[in-house]
Amino acid sequence: APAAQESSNTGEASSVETEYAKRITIGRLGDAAYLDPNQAVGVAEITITQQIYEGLVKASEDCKNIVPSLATDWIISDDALVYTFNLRPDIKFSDGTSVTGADWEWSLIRARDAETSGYRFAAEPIESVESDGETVVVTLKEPSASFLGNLCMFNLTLGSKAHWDAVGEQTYAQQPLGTGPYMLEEWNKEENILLVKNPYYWREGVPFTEELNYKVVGDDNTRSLQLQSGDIDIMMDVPFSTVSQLEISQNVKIHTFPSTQIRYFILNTTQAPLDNQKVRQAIGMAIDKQELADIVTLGFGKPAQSLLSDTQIQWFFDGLEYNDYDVEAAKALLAEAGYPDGVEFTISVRSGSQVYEQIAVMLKSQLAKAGINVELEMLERASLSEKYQTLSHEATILQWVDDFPDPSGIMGWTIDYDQCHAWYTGLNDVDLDQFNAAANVELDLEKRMEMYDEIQQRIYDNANVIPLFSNSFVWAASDKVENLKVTPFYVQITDNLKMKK
Amino acid sequence: MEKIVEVKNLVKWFPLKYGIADKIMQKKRKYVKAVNGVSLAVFKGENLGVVGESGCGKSTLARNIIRLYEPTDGQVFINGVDITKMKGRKLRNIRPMMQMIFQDPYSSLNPRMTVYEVLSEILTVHQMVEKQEIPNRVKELLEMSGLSMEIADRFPGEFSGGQRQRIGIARALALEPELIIADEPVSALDVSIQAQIINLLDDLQKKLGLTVIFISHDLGVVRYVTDRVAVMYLGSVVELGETEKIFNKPYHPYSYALTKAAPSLDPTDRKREQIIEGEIPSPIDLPSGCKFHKRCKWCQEICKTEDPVYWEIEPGRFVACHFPLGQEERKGE
Amino acid sequence: MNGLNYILKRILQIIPVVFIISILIFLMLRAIPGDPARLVLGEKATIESIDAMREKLGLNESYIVQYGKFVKGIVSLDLGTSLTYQRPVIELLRSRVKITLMLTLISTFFSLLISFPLGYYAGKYKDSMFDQIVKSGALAAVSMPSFWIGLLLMILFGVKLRWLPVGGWGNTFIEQIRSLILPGLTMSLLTSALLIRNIRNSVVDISNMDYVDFARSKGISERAVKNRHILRNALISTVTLLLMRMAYMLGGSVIIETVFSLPGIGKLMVDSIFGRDYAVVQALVMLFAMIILMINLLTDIIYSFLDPRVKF
Amino acid sequence: MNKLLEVKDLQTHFIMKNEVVKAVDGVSFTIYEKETFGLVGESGSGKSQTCRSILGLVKKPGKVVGGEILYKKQDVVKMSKDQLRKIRGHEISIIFQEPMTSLNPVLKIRKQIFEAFDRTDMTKEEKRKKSIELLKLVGIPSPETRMEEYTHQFSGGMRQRAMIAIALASEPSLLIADEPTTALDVTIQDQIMQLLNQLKEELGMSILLITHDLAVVAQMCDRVAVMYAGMIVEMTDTFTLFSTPRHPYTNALIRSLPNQKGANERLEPIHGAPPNLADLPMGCPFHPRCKFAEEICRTSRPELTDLTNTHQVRCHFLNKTVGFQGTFTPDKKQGGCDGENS
Amino acid sequence: MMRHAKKREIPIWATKPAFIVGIIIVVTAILISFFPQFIAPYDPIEVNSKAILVAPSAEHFFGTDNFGRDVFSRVIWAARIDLQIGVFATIVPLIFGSLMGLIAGYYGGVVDNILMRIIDILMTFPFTILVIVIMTILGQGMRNIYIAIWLVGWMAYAKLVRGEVLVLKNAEFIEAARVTGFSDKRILLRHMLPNVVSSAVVFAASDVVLCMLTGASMSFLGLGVQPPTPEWGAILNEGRAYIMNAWWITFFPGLFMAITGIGFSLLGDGLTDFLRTKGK
Ligand SMILES: Nc1ncnc2c1ncn2[C@@H]1O[C@H](COP(=O)(O)OP(=O)(O)OP(=O)(O)O)[C@@H](O)[C@H]1O
Ligand SMILES: Nc1ncnc2c1ncn2[C@@H]1O[C@H](COP(=O)(O)OP(=O)(O)OP(=O)(O)O)[C@@H](O)[C@H]1O
Ligand SMILES: [Mg+2]
Ligand SMILES: [Mg+2]
Repeated sequence: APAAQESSNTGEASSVETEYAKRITIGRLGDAAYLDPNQAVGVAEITITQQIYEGLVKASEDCKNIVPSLATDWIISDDALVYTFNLRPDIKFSDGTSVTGADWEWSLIRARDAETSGYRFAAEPIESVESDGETVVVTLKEPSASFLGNLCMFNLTLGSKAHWDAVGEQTYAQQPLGTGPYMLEEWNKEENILLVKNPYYWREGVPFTEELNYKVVGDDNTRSLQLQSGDIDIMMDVPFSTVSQLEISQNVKIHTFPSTQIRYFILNTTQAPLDNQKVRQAIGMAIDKQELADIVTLGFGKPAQSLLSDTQIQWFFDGLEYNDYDVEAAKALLAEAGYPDGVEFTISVRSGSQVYEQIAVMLKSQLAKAGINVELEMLERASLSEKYQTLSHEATILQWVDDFPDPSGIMGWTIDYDQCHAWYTGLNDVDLDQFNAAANVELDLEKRMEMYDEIQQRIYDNANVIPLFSNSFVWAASDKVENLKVTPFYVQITDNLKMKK
Repeated sequence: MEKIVEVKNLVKWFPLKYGIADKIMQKKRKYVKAVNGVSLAVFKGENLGVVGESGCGKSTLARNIIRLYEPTDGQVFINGVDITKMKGRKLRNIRPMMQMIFQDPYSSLNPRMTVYEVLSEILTVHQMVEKQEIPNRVKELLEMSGLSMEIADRFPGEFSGGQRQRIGIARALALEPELIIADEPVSALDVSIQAQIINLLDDLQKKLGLTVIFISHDLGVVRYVTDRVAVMYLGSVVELGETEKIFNKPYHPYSYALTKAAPSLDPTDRKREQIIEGEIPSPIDLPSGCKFHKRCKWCQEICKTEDPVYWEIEPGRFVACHFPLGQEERKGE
Repeated sequence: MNGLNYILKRILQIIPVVFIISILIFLMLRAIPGDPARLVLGEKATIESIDAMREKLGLNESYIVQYGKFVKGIVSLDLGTSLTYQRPVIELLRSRVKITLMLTLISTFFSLLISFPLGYYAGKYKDSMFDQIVKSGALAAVSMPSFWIGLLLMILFGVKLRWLPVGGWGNTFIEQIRSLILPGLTMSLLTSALLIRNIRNSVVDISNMDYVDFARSKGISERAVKNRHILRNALISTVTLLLMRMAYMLGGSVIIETVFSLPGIGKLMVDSIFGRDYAVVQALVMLFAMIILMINLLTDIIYSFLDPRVKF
Repeated sequence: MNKLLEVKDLQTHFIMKNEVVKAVDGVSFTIYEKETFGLVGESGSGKSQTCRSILGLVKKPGKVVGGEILYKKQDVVKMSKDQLRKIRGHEISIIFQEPMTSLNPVLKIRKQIFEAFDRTDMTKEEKRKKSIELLKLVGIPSPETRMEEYTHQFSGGMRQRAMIAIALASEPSLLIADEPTTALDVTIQDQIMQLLNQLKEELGMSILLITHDLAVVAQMCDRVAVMYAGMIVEMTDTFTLFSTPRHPYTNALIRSLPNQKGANERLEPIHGAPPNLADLPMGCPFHPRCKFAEEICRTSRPELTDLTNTHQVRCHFLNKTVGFQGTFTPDKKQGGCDGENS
Repeated sequence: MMRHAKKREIPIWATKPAFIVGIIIVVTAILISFFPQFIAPYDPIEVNSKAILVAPSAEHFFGTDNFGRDVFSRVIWAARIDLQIGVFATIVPLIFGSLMGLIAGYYGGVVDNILMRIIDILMTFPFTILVIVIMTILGQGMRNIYIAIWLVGWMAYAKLVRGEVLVLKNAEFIEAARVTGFSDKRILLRHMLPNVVSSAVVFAASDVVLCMLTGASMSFLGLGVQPPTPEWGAILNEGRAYIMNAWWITFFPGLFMAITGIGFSLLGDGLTDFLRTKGK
């Protein structure tokens, strides 16, 4: 591969590990817009910022626990309002400047106050932050059961205030400066993002590989061809449909990782006939989730019933009462709901996404058997968002990946009407909303888990959000790549990532 | 004699493109001065010839008379009616009385209409005959032009040049016009066919009492078919009179040159002298004075500066020359 | 004088055209459903944050004010800031224009390379086997989508033979040229097909002209006949067509750029339309309009240069 | 006199999918040095194809399928491309009918003249000088500037002159002029004819003049062949042809011309139209239009027969046509019959 | 000069094998598109989880795709959609554009000027971009593809026809019609139109192919027909992911597309000869 050869030219003299490449090229679908964790962030940005920025704590690799990161340990006051974190000494930003208490104060408060952030909710509980450089003391407005989890989020990370002061907001987003294992070296928009090892990184001998070159390749198929031809070494997010051709390709290995990703069928309850709960439940029953998962994920997924992913095992409700796939029952339920001749509605689908498109095609085919006639409407992202905003769609397909080891994120998103009309379903279940709010501040873990069990059941019964299937993350890489690791929260662990020459 | 057409001081200029840079540079607008003040009359039943070199404005004159072009200046009277500014329906109503026969037998017929369609369309639109009479009339027209009804369902592409020209004639006759303008009707035809068409036109003129304006650059043909002839040069008539008289005794040096330049069929009568030099000048920048002076053997000083008057040198004979050939005295002195 | 007239006129014409285009594109963009602010913030954004963003982006102002700003921007050559990229538009364009232009040039080059010999010999040996094959090949090339042809080329030359990179854009000039070969080839196929047809027919027509025979009758070599007389004249309509196609290729580069993952303006345009990145789309449309007007002007100039009969 | 070009039984056919157009069907004639030989006939009678055959310029489906063309005793038909190129433009030049389409519109006149010197080793300056000389010779005023112009800036007459200049560039022994004046006005036609005559005299070349205008023949040629439907129907010297034509077609052609009559006499057209060369009538090709046709004309094709050794006619009834009238009476034939004799 | 009329007994089209091939292809395509249900053995959108990515066989001539759908049936049904796109998207611009060109060319002056300016302006938007913008405004779907192509496509015809009209305006038979005193309407529709429309029709034949390609491009950009509607471009696009392990998904629609394209182009070429010869 050209990239590997190139690194061999330059790397030979300097490095002892001659048998490993200096640079790994990773093919990704889109470019990032900003590399600022507190500006609008999507998956495309997070994959990069999580290599550059670090927070006080982080989720363990299996995402089940919260483990130290820049904080070595922490004490939570009895009233659960004051969190005191002891910091690791001598942490430096990647430009060599030392981290100060001001940086901490500024970073966490900014996460709460930055207007343009889509994830402010994670920092919302914060009342104040004080830091002397050795500890960080966070005071909450009110107790929050999920706050420590929130701190694992990518937007509650440490940035350099001095740098921000020097370059201003706009440039800051283009020239990030954090304490993470890598730092930004070069960024050619729509071409590549080149990360190099942070020389001041606090963890000895980490990361292993000098340079990570994220190459933007807008077309999945091209990306997979590039992997086969050696133009790239790692292909992030392999579409399921492409897996089969990569499998037969020599020198390429498919990697699968457990994930918290679930795809959902979103029904807008403000539109007839979907305003009828029985109709929604009938739809749920008429979907053969097993077949759906089989065909769409080609074996990388399995049917999902609960809103929560079973990867977050402690929150997942395994006692959920759910209906099996049953066309006849679905028909009966439809008749009961007053639609003996079936119903019709339109699924608005994000165009250009093969998975969504395939799910839609499958749903259309399956639902037809129960007398549910759906039209598919492909819309590009912007038009679709407009529809969501005004609740003018009827049904759609969306997905969720958790960001921190706590269910409060997706629960709020799915239930809170104010946030986004209960995930664009328009269901204003005030009672459930209050119940969810209570669960959020319930400090007793046992009790809290029970509450979330109930919530999962109630959401299932509401059937405004119908979980379809969960699936693994599928990446592919050259067989020379070692230690490729992605957590269920879609965090790429690059510590030991390496590639043989 | 009754004047069927009277043209008074007709001028037709075609503007050349006038661009922004010209405007900025304050350049004068330029024109192709195709016809420059032609006056003539055509009498009922006669055959008036118009001769001249290519580009001298013969066709433009004809198209102005028939109002395919709108004259820049001057007037055209048809049967005493001023048609110079006529438009729309009025013009369309006067059209049938004058018809045209075109030069190019290939582009003068719509390739997508059969002969029958061409003729019946005219008869229908102008309601020349009752509906059920149309086939008969078409037959009559075709036979009049030396064709038979058998060919009526064919497309023009299937005919020879001569036959096409006959169809063109039948088309012109369909409206029973009084005046026919024939713009070089035989110059695209083979010699052996030319005679057929000339004879046909001649017969028809006599039989139907038509008035014909016959445009040609072939002097032999003009001499043969026309009663009077107008010689044009650079947009002006330089000489007009009875055909035989002009051929026998041209007054204008240009007429003289034209008649002499035509080759004779007699191999013993070979010319060795050059009759006329140079070529017709551009109609954009007309020469000063007499427009012919640059090519004229007898050119004098005055010819270069003063435009000669067009005057009646003898009854029925007009000429525009300062020194008409064989005339001692000069007009105006 | 006439030429000057013409060029002046064309340049003056550009002004109203650009003005009308600016209005058109401004209105068209606002007619597209979808809120830029929302797109920037992503699906997990809350309603307040969206509103804050709209305020920040100036989307809450009236259309007239927005248009005024847009025009003012154009006049002062400040094309604004991209929403998605958070960079001055002008900076975004700089590298991309180069890529698309290079792509267009390379495919123009390929088109010429392919179409002239094929077209000439197909025309010369009209109705021969060669002619038939070239003609059907050209027809087939016209009727298959370029993303498909591009894919096949990538598999063959990139994955199987590994001669050329599979898409992407390089850092060094050589790399860049190498990475433009396949997309250039793909893009040139349709154009080549059109040109071949044109050249073939021109060659057939021109070969029938008397001046070709007259040239031959001078006893000059067949090569001189071909170059000076046949091809030189065939060039007239061909170059016009080619330049027209160039304008088309510039705009049609979207798909090629996506397939081959080239960060050019075609792709930027589509991404920006989808991303409701008004500033970028507006700037690009104006840029396209300018380029196309320039190409048109150039076409006319070259045309009059190639064909001395043409006097604008 | 020396034979310069001898065409023997030339056959040029256009072979197409469903028909064969016999454009030239057994044409034989000889051109002597320093003479003007005329080829007349109606449109489509095969004149152009005859002269194109001589230079190997017949267009695609067309081909010389038989006969010989001996130029200075060498058979042009059998020549290789290179040999042919040496003849073209050097020994034999051609000018075409349409001055509008016979010069390349996109090349300057200068370039087109220079091309004629392509295979000489003249320097640019020499070429220039020679070109100017040539243009002067054919009567183009201020040749230095006109040379730098394009053909569209030339009038029809000027273009014809330029073409002649190019054709003369290599001082050919034979100039083929394919209807050089047809597209021109009488005044210009006259000038071009005079020019050709004068050049022939000055340069001592032969001219093969093709035309459909009998008057041009009468004015220019020493000997004439009349073609009809790809065949020569009558061939003799000009004076004989115009005084005592012997083929009914020649006769009819002469009689159908208007300028021989007083205005009152009726023209005598030839009826019908020329035949389709792909589908010639049986027998004499002219019989459907011939006033004198009899049964034999319908069935058998007459041969070109010697009437005298300078007069050949292709007709079954040579004696019947004795009384034909020409354009002048032979006794007038004293003065200008210079140059012609054989 | 052509003073000769060529008479031919054999109709011109019969001497053009290419034209005949073109006609055969197009007629077959049209037949297929009218009666896909009689040819296609399976429902083109029916998912079959038991037959995913099956290679071509007697059961599935062209194999199956990732949903287990029969590729042969999809390709056959797609003919209908593609032909529809090709023909509908062409016919409206053909008619509208031709009329605009006719009027502008014949009357000249202000009418002509305005039309040409409009075209000038619209032409400065690159075609593909304009279609994309229009598609994003109108939304995805067949109907909108038509509208987008209509809005853009008529200009080519208008320019083409206008050019022809400008030439023809001075033809002697048009002058003859004017001299005869026919109304403008009659001259335009009876005399002008039949003579100018042929080149537009010929152009339309090749435009059909380009419209089909535009449809395919839109599919590629995610703006094409609504899945699971079978359309060649869309099938090609979906099948790209399987090119290495299930070539049949893309090979057959590609083949059909190419053949249809060739058919229409041959038809267009043949029409040129046919219409021109008739005119001479
Ligand atoms: N529609 C027009 N626009 C501009 N110029 C024109 C137009 N029609 C004729 N002319 C010019 O007017 C002049 C006279 O043309 P016209 O056709 O009347 O000549 P003509 O005597 O009929 O010549 P010909 O024998 O070649 O037919 C020519 O220089 C011609 O170029
Ligand atoms: N390319 C061709 N294909 C088929 N037939 C041809 C072709 N060129 C010429 N012919 C035929 O050859 C015959 C002789 O043509 P030629 O050009 O020699 O006639 P011509 O006597 O020179 O007539 P004109 O006076 O029209 O120039 C004509 O009947 C013509 O139809
Ligand atoms: Mg004229
Ligand atoms: Mg000829």
